[in-house]
Amino acid sequence: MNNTIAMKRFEIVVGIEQLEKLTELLDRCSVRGYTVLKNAGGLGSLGIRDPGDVMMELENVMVVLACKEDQAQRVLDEIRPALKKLGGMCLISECQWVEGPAVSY
Amino acid sequence: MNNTIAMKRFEIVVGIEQLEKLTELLDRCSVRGYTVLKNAGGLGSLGIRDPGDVMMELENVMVVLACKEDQAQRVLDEIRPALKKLGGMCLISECQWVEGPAVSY
Amino acid sequence: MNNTIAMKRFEIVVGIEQLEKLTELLDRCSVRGYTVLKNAGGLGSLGIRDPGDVMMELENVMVVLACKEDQAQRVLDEIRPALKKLGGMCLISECQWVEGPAVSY
Amino acid sequence: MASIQPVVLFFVFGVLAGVIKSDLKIPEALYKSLSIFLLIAIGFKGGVSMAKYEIMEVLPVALSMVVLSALIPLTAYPILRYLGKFTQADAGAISAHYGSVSAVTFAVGVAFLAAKDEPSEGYMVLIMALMEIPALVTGTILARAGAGGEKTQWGKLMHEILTGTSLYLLVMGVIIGYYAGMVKLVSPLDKMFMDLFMGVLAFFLLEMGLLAAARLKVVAAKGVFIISFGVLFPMLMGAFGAYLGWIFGLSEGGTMLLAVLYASCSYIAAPAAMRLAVPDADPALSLGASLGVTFPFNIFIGVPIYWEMAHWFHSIAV
Amino acid sequence: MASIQPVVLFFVFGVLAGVIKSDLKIPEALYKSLSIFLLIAIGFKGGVSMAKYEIMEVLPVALSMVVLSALIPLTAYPILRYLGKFTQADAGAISAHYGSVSAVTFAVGVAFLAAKDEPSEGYMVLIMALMEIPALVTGTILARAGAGGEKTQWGKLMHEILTGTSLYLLVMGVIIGYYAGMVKLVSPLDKMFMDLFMGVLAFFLLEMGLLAAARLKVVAAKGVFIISFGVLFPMLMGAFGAYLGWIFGLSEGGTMLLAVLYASCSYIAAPAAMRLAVPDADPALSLGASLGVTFPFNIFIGVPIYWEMAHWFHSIAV
Amino acid sequence: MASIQPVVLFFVFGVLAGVIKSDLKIPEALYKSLSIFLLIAIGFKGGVSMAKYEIMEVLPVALSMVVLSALIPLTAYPILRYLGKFTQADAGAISAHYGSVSAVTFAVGVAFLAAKDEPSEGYMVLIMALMEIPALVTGTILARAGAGGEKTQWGKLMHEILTGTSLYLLVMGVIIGYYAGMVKLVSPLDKMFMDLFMGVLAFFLLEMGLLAAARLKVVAAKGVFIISFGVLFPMLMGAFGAYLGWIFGLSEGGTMLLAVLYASCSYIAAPAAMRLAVPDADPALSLGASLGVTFPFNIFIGVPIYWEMAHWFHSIAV
Ligand SMILES: Nc1ncnc2c1ncn2[C@@H]1O[C@H](COP(=O)(O)O)[C@@H](O)[C@H]1O
Ligand SMILES: Nc1ncnc2c1ncn2[C@@H]1O[C@H](COP(=O)(O)O)[C@@H](O)[C@H]1O
Ligand SMILES: Nc1ncnc2c1ncn2[C@@H]1O[C@H](COP(=O)(O)O)[C@@H](O)[C@H]1O
Ligand code: NA
Ligand code: NA
Ligand code: NA
Repeated sequence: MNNTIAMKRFEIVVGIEQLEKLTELLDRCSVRGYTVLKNAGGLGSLGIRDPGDVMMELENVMVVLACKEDQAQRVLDEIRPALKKLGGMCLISECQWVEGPAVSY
Repeated sequence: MNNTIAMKRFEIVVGIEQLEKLTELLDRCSVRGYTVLKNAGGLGSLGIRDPGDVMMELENVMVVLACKEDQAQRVLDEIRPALKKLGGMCLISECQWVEGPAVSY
Repeated sequence: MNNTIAMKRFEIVVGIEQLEKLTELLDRCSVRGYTVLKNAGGLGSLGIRDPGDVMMELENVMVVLACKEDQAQRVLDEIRPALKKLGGMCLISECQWVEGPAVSY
Repeated sequence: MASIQPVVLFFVFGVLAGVIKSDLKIPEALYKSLSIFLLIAIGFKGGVSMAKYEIMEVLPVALSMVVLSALIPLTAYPILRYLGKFTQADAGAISAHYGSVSAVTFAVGVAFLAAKDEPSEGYMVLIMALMEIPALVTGTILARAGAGGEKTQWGKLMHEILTGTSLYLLVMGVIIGYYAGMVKLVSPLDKMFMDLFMGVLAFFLLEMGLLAAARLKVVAAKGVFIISFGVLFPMLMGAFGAYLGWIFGLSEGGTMLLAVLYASCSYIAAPAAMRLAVPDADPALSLGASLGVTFPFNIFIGVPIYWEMAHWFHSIAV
Repeated sequence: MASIQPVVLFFVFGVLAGVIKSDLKIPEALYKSLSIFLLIAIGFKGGVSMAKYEIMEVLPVALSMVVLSALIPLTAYPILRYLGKFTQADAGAISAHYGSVSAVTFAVGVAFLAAKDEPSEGYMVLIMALMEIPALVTGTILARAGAGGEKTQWGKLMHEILTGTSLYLLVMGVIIGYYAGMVKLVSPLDKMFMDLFMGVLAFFLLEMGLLAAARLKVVAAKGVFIISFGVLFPMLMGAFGAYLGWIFGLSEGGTMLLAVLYASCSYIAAPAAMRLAVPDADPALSLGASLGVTFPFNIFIGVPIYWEMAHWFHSIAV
Repeated sequence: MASIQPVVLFFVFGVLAGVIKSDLKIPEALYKSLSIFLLIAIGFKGGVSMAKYEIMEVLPVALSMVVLSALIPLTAYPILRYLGKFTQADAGAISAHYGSVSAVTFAVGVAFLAAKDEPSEGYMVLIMALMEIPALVTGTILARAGAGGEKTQWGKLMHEILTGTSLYLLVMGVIIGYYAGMVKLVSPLDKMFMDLFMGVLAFFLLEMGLLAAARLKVVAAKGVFIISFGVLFPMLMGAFGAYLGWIFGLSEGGTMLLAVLYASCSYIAAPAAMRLAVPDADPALSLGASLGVTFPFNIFIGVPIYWEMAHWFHSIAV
């Protein structure tokens, strides 16, 4: 595809109580763009989390993040040890960034 | 990327009324982790679905799921025939799982 | 994987005030299916957007879209120039569409 | 001698906000909360005043009016199918909507009577709650009879109808109101369910206006027949309801409310049931007609007309 | 002489809706809004009536009853650990729930007294607000003492307990109510926080019914011991509370409310605190028992029994 | 002789909850619902009392005060631009905020007068609704005049201003209230829009406290000038408003309310409009000043001072 840049795409899911720590971590890696989807639920090693259950109040967030290869390595190096405390999941895949007016990666 | 495991990523979108059936199906495949995003809308063969339309009450969910190759084949075998009843969409792509403390795949 | 079709997956994030323009653009490309996730937040070139901040009222949407290669090129050709006005981000990646009963791509 | 009540102005401003594209938005959770409130409150009010009757005395009359309401979809169907040339599915689904009722239209009728200090029978609410059943069942049969495709899942459909939110909340309100009336403990609950009724209705009508504005646009594109139907059919059914009410010896207020029930059509319970029972019907059509055309017609023009009808019947004989 | 109040019927219909799988749903935002309202209103009411006392006179009595409430988890723990064979974490967490209180059960008790026109001490609300502290602290100690694993983050836990929503809103309500009572400006606020109290409670109980129905299913799978515990332990603690209330010279109404506080258990503040302090405890167990068993038991059977207990104690001596 | 009303204590507890990091959260849908309620209720109340005037008699006076309010941003701008050294965009945007009004501050002023049993002119509400127009237009001109970049889309901006939620709901409330007053059908609606006003305001102020606590932190980082501006400028404009009110022959209560309108600044309508019209202005600055500094200042210290100002002017001559 023309006019696109090869990039890495991170897809991170953590409990919402960890979101602040996660964004601080991304800030430290000088990440310049990410997207946050709150109100996520799911199943994981800690069991079911359902944000609709008013009694349990367990909510996940999904953070999607595209960045260049070198940046990606830095994020990976930071996030891998942190996952121990954060819990949750982190996937990495290949993607193409469509060049727009702004550079937020 | 180091310390990552090659995996398959499923991205399934169905009407929320089908979510229970879908998670039961995933349970049957012994899937140990997935993430659920409710309140999704979209366009498909059945027309527009918009969870914000209080009169129509049509809502989609997106389920994201990472698992190993062999597991993936099992999920695919189960989900393909079920899609006929569930409606909706299922995408599969490649991804790398960043190793963390817990194994929820 | 059997019974799957190779496709392109678009993942577009724009401010919610641009959603109508975006879906019109997709309609123009004769796209027959997409999924919309509202209530997204994030960081980008225009700073932080948090739909939970009742005072600022800034909300993103994520639109996920799977289509065949030729369709994808058309979408890309339309969306690249439009991004200038829409702002936001567009990623493209490879995926496999699991064949179901309906053809909404 | 004001014929327009302040509360319906909220509807006007809702429509206007839609028309001028104001960014006014009612949070979804508020809309749902208000509709839960209204259903309970309507039921509760009715239940409290039912506590004044011998229940066994009124039940036969009430049930007769419910059963007779099955005639509404049976009348609507041939008109829609043969005059309107709609598909069997659409004609059946629209019939189900018009056979069913709109609790908010009923509430506007009650408010109209209250402003006139006219009494009415409390058990009209029970009729309203139960009228959904024959309407939705008949409508489904009409939509599916002889048609191919998947078989109707009657078990699932009856469950949906009988446990659906609006029927459930109305009946619950009636029972609790009836009980509270019997044991004379209406008092602290009435501060909520009676005193605030009109204020909540105001908010709800504002949102209904926003929704109707959006619907009207869609239904206008469906042609002039459905719009005419949405105005004329309720008038016909209103007259029929008023006639029945008079025959059954209801008060003038009750007669008018029965006319309102027969004339009004559903936009909450019926869409949900039809989505399940007649998935091949176009919801934009039935919703557009009921919410975009008939609902505004009824609350502005219909309600005073049904009152005149009730008045007229009651003036012909004693 | 009705012993069942209309308001608790809302709970019954909530449970029923869950059982028959009605699609009735209370929006999350409404549930949260109602619970904020109830906590403020309960506090406010209590604060207003506290304004009639010399605060320094009642404080020692109130604080004694708070401190003594630490005996509740200390009694519950050995029963659960050695009779019920629960893990240390679970036994501690459940103890914390039962040592803590349920503001809604308290509200039903207040409504019961109101229907009987029985007075009670306003500062019972303050006791309720403060009882959370000894219960959650004691429960956590029981759950963690001697256990390995991560160390308890006491700082974080105390912050959670002391700034948790329910304690905060109750205390805030008490203070504002007390102030409003002192400066004689209760008037425009009472239209909201007093007049609407019962109506809001009705809505809330409807949702509680839905939630309890879901919980009961889960807890039933956990065996008969926890269900028996959920019924018998509150009775024991209710008797203890009634005894204490009588000893301390409370009015009959106040004695009954103290019994209710001792007997009731938490399903909002305690789960949040235990999630933090005892993450290895199973929340389905403690929530199931408190919300699925004890809460319904208390509002239907417990409250009248605690009233009889209070009555009985007050009848033995003057 | 209490000078602090109970209702503003809710604001204090909201701020406190933010400061001590309580997990108290007001659901977004509740916040939006309450603000819709308040705007309608404020309008409705004003409309009802406007029904007592000959509308044509008061219109010239009301419009004059609206037009004169354009002087507020014109005064603010040079101070911010040349003394405060803000960019043109920021200075213009902040001017727009301060020229506009805060409906909640107005409501606190009304409550203050109610507690003193002081009458005021009902059409002050209309002035409030309309004051947004000159403020936002003037502010935008100041922010954009001569500046390069994209051209201001005046059509879009005027649409946003004229159909914006707050202006729309206020005007709607005024019209419906006026109509209800004329046809003497205020009665069932007042149970909602008047009786509950103070209670709703209490909830709203609690949330405002939470929001202000978050904003104050941000604005504190922007330096001492903006904080001083947020305190001193409202005092200046309050004095100007009181002077005008006195000149135009308003009652003491009305004079004070005009002072409140001139002194208060917007945090709902203005941010939305400025986002559209002056996207290069920093919203953290204008929102921080108006919500974090001026709003709390006004409701605690400003309102009593504006009352004294009104009193002082009215005491100099008859
Ligand atoms: N590198 C990125 N990765 C993921 N999301 C991004 C990225 N850059 C921008 N976004 C999203 O796109 C939105 C708009 O970006 P912008 O127009 O650059 O402010 C942001 O609020 C993010 O949600
Ligand atoms: N294999 C997986 N695929 C998708 N999402 C997962 C997977 N494993 C865990 N998650 C998500 O990560 C959250 C936290 O996981 P855990 O900390 O293992 O409980 C879960 O609630 C899921 O939303
Ligand atoms: N090509 C597509 N790309 C992304 N999402 C799709 C696509 N096709 C269908 N969907 C999603 O799947 C839902 C159900 O599709 P359908 O059953 O075909 O109406 C739609 O509402 C969309 O949210
Ligand atoms: Na009807
Ligand atoms: Na207890
Ligand atoms: Na001002």
